Amino acid sequence: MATKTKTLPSVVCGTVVRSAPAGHHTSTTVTGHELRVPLLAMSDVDTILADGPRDRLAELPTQEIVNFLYAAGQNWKSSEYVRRRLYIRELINQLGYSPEMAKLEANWIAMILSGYAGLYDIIASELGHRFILDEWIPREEAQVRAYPKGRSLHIMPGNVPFSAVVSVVRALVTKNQVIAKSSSEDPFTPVALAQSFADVDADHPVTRALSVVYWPAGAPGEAGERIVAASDVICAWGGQSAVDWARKAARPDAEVVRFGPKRSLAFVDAGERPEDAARGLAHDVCFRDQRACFSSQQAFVRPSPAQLVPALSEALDNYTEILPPSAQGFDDRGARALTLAEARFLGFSCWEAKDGSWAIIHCPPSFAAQHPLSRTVYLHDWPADLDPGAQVTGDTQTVALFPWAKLRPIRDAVCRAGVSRVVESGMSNVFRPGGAHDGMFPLQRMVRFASTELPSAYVTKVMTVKIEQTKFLEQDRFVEFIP
Amino acid sequence: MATKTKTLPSVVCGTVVRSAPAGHHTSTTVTGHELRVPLLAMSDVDTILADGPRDRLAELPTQEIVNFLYAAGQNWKSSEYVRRRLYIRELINQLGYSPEMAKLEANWIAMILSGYAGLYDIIASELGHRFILDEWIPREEAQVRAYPKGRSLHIMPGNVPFSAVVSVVRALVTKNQVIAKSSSEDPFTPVALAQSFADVDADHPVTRALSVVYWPAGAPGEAGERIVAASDVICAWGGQSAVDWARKAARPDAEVVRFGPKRSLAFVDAGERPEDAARGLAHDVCFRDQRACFSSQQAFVRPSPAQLVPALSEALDNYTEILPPSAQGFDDRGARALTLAEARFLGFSCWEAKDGSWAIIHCPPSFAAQHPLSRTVYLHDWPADLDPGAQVTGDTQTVALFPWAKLRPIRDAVCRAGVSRVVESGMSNVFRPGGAHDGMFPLQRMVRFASTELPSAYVTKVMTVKIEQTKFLEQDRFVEFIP
Amino acid sequence: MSRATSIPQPAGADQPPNEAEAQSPSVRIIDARTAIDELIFAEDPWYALPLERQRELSDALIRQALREHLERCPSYRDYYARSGAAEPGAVALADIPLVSTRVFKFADLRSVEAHEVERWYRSSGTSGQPSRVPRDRASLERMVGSVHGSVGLLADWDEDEVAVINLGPGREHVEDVWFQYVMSLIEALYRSESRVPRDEAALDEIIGLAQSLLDDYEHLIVVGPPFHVLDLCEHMQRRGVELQAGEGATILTAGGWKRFGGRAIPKQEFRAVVARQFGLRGEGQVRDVFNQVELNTVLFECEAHEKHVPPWVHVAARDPETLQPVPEGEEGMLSYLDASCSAYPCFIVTEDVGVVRRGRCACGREGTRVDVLRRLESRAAKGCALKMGQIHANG
Amino acid sequence: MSRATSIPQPAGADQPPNEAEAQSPSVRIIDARTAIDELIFAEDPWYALPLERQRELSDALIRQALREHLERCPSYRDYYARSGAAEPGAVALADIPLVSTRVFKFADLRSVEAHEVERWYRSSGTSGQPSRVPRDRASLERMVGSVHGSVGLLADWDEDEVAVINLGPGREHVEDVWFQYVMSLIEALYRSESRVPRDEAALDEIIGLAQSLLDDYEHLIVVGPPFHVLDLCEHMQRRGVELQAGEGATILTAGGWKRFGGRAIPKQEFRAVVARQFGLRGEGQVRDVFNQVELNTVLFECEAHEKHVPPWVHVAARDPETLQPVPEGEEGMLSYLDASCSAYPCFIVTEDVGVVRRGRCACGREGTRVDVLRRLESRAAKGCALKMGQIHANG
Repeated sequence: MATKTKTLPSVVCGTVVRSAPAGHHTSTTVTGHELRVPLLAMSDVDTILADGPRDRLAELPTQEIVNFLYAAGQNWKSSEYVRRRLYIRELINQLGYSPEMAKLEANWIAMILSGYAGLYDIIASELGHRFILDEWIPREEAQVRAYPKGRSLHIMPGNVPFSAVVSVVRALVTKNQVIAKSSSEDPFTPVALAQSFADVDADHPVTRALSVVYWPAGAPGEAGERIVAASDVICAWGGQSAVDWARKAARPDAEVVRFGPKRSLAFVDAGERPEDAARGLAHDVCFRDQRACFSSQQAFVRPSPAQLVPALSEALDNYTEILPPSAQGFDDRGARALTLAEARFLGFSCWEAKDGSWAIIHCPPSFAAQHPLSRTVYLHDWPADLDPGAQVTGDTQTVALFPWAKLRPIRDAVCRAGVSRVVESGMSNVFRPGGAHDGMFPLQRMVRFASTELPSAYVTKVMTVKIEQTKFLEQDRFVEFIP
Repeated sequence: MATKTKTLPSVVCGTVVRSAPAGHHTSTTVTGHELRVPLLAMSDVDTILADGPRDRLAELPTQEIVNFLYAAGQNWKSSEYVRRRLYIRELINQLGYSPEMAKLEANWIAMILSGYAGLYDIIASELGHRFILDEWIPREEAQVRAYPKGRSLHIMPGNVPFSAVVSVVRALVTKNQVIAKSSSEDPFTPVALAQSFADVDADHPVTRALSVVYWPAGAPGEAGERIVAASDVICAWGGQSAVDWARKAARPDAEVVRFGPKRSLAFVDAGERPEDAARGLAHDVCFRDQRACFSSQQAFVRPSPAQLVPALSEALDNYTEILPPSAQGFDDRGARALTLAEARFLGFSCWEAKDGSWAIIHCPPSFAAQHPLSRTVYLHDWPADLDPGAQVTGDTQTVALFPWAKLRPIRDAVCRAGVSRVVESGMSNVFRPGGAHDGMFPLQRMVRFASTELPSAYVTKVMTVKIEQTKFLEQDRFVEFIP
Repeated sequence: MSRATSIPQPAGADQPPNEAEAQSPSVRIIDARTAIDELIFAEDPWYALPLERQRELSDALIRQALREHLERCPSYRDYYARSGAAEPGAVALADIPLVSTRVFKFADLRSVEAHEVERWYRSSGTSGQPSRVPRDRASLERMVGSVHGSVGLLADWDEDEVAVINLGPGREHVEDVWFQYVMSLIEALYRSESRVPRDEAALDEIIGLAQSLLDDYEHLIVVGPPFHVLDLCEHMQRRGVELQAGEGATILTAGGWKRFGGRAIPKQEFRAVVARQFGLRGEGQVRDVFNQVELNTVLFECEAHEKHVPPWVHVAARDPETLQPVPEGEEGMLSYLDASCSAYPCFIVTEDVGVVRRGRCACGREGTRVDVLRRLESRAAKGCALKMGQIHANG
Repeated sequence: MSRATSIPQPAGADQPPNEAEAQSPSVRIIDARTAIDELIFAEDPWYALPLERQRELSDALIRQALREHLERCPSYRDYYARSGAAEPGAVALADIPLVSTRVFKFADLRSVEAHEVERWYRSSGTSGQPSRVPRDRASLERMVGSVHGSVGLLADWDEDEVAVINLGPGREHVEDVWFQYVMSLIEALYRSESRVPRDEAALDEIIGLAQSLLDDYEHLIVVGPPFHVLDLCEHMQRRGVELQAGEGATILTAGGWKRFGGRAIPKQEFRAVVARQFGLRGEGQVRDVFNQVELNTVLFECEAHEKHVPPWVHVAARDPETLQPVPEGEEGMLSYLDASCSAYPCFIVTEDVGVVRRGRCACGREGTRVDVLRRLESRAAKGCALKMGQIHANG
């Protein structure tokens, strides 16, 4: 394979920086290209930690931020937009995405940036009111306002470009400066995002608030340590070591928002509409090739896995056509080959796509301890006496159900046992406004709430007189006001 | 001073334990008594970490917990209740409280336990709905439910008994098991609280969910480390070292809720109603002798501090009568004497109560870096060009204002600069439902949110068709749905 | 052959030898020696054989082993049947159905009766779930024999003039009984001292010990996991100590090449540091040995830093999709067919990626060599999708 | 008296001496010697004087100093006037208005012209805000003189036969120039080596150095902050080293008695550990000295572990509310009136709690002794109310 070298810039407060005074980090992509990203330099840190980029954003009304993101999103939506075209080309050439997957990724970026109504709804449902970042909002006997925490550092995911964008957007709509530490697996998305901001307005406070930097996982160096020490929030995505590192490295008073490794699974009753059941499951398996935490890896199937296999094979084949998988590296292919060898040795039934694009293994749930991802579905028997709650733990993120109406009652058992999200099978990738992410409402972690409490003249619900504490003490009447 | 020895029990899952297999920790109280508390023993840990105490509470409806707390609170309200009488006696004899302050403390405990309506309002305003811990609540395009995180460890404050109770109540209403690590400064409150639960029903899941243990600050030993490792939430109150220790010791995925050291101050325009201004300020100075983070330590005064002094002296004298200060130890007295000597050397005007119960110092704000607490008020000039925001930092918790109507606009400047709470002067101690605490809504930190997201048949706000992702891909129509 | 009777007891063994065997030690093996035992326990080293002879032996021994395991191991027999492979006499070695090493995490695989298993060896391996691998007396004896028969790849020392310092096991191998056992075999060849470099004091002591053994013996072997050796060298650097071993020492590494924190140690850099700190005459005195719990043979590095594979083991690098052998010199997933193992069908495909070479080595010997490059690391494992078996850092 | 000319330069001094003085070193002091200088620089030690004579000297010297500071220091003169104290000849020593040491955080206090200040000394002290204390040449010379005149409380060594190891300063004192200066004075008396025990290697080296100095010199003094000495002893314990110093060593501590993490070290336990690890003949060879940046005199411990106060310093323990002296033997806040300081009115009340005793000491000498017990620690500071000056751990 011919090796080409691609050198990416960093982005310092909205400005593309092609020099690399601290040198480059070099890695090899799945398509065999050499990829160079600049290492964070001290001079970058000086610029990033100046007050301006943080404070200018903090003073912007929320709607100006949302409008700006919308403008960027409208560009991303257009198939003529050069930044989108370059981005799609890089996902294909460098990261081995199929053209369909790369395009879908760009569309999802357009979707979140353009989704102004959804952003307002997320602000309102997570923080309590659409204008809470701009005004004092009455809440019971107080008025509440949300201020940005200040500086947010994002340890970026390498597996799901969309998540990288979500992380940045959450921080920006809460008016936090963003320092995106990109992953060597996908350094493209945050840079493309920053460049698309500059395309709208190079000096806009939102553009200036975004920096994209790099250091090798767990090794921030002196420059990175300054960034970490100056960060009021750290959003850490990725493997266990990445999220644990963030917690350890953070300032003791910094908020650390962890999106650590999770797995997801499905419960499927395919008795009545096997084609629909298969379509939903196939979608949740094929979308992002199971690299996302919400991707279904396993499915408990009624009436029997074997009966679902023909429809599922067809649905998976359909996805190979409408959303071809990305290039699989040596290691990913090897992991699946080993898994199939194991399954066959253990006597489990296996089905494979002719072109190797997917695999189905009918196995007991205990076998799920080895999962190679890459569109591999484990189907498990679902006997009548199985306790769904016993099949999940706090490590399980999304449980997908089919058919929805029939299986919705399962949610109580699985959520009590630790699951944070229950969806209809085929909808795993759609994070609806109002829903929680990994057990929390992340926007609540990005802000500092301040409150004004009503003065003494306002009586409480349980008292019919003004709160005159001195008089109560003088007259020894406090106890009267205890409900 | 004659020394008496008082030995406290620990409480293991609601049961009072008087044996101390791991020995006792001994300290001397401000009144010169020897105080012994049992050190946490391995056998206690085994009992505490069994599943029962945690899981029984998690399955209780919220209203049963609130009702139980109310029943305990009704006891606390009664001056005949023996536990209340013993508690008040210990605050007086051991911790040197004046009888009036001790009684007020007991009343506030009764207030929070009995405040069922307030508890529901706090749940509703912090988590989104009164029943969210019991049922699935629609929120935008999802349904949300809050589950307890599981086990909560509380590093208890030593300065404010009420805060200890607040910490426990917050954890219990969110259905979390509570392990209260008491402070050697006040080991009485958590034990008295636990005993008052047992008085209501010794086998109630709420009673069983509460344990009160002790280890020396920062030195949990092997037994304490097991508790720390098993804690899903740690609420840490107290000095900087206590809250930083909690963060460091906690499991990487545990939530650490920090109530670290903060200071509070007032802005007072005494031009029109100097007596009212003085009364409010005196209350915020005298309530808990400035030991609380919300206590006013300083006041910026208009038209001039000197003009306020007569009324303030009178108001402080009044508080010496209606709420006499607690006994001051050698060190507290020494700290004030040094401060006064410094102020006098620097030429600042000082006023002292004849009985030493309070002191007023007219000084520049820079002198606030030394504050001895103990009802000492620093009055500062408030020139027209003073920027209120420059007088506060993220370490400033509560800003009290007088008169409310006139000064409320100040809140924007101080909250932008880091203040988390603005109140009317004289109301610093009243935490109203709806208000934030140290920048967050603590109940949000005690729970794990799970969500059920609406199935594909429910259209979003920005689409008028069902979400059929497979069809969209087949027909390449995704981009149509981007707003 | 008398060496065969001197099997060291497995370190920390918790199962006593079977009583019958305690009465007549090793009787079965000594009496029932087969072609493979003649090769393993031969006075003349296998690596002196010409390439063609090694090939012939390999083919014959592995086919014989295949026949025996098909006979004795029902689960492998079933697997073989399901795979549609040709019968043992006709199957190409490349087509012998392979057992993934991860199967040892799920299933008990054995070709001997339960009472014939001397011990189940555990390895923490690459993921949380440990592997369990059985060994019978014959497999263990052959393991010992292979160490004796291959150690000559290192050098030809007089037993009495060599001292060994065994660094380890560290905490990462404390429960890894197999690793300890293999280390003990190397240690058992010579006078040896075991020291765990767990703190500064221990490191100081090891330096002192090394100095005095260099003075007292003609040759010193320091054997241990790479990161322990590196810890020792870094400690020497801090202390300003540089030994003057010259030709008098060999540093032998065994075990994982990743440090805590997950970064791999570049081997060449490692050899340079070690050679400098010990004052070696050349980096050829820094050698590595390879083994894994599922493999019954220890592979030794020659002076050209190539790991030579004895004829009773067939090694291949395989395509990650088809598991068919890749051309010589290309990277593939490493598989081993090890005829020395009687306890279970040691026809394994591993999570290691490496290269296989055949022909004449730079050291002058003819034969097959394997270069173990890295662990398979699925790209997916780096993302937020939990790949459960890979929560723990790779070794 | 020639000793007075040998003032060591303040460690890390960043101001050159005034040019005029560089030309004629120390001239002003030598010529203008007063009663106090005669006492400080006397050949016969002050601690040999009878109690009554010490009292007389004390009264006279302090009144004289008071008169001078009232004349030269306007801010103290104003304070004195505001306080309503009687005139200098009539005021009781107990009623001389005291300056809180914390004032040095807020105000520049001096009784000399700005150009006469040799240096402003900083101390990180007990809180974040540093104190700044001026010293003129006379004050510094007297400081040196007081060390020379008091070191005899430790023992009577021949200068040439003593070696010193100075442990420190550690990182907690790196910016504490005063502490370094005081340490350098002690060090300057004898042949000395400075070593910071910053890591294991440094500790090993110190052990080796101590051993060789014990061999080469009649007496070894190890001087350093208590926790550094303890670190050294704990390291010796881990290494299994016990020295055999016998009568040949004195361990001298100076500085805070709290370790990182805030716990106080019990002094008796400390002395026992040190005596055992160094193999001392008795715990009497473990001594402490006391000084703080605002005080111009170093207080040395006698063999009975009592800190003797020279007659030019008046020490009192005071009631925490009235600041009036408490009866002898009762705890109070410690105050000092130090006549040796010409740079600023050294009439100070501190944040230390202690006990003052007068009369005959168990060591046989007459005089005043002070026992510094602990820092004032306001109960309030432990709560969630931020007491700003106390964010940082107490020293």
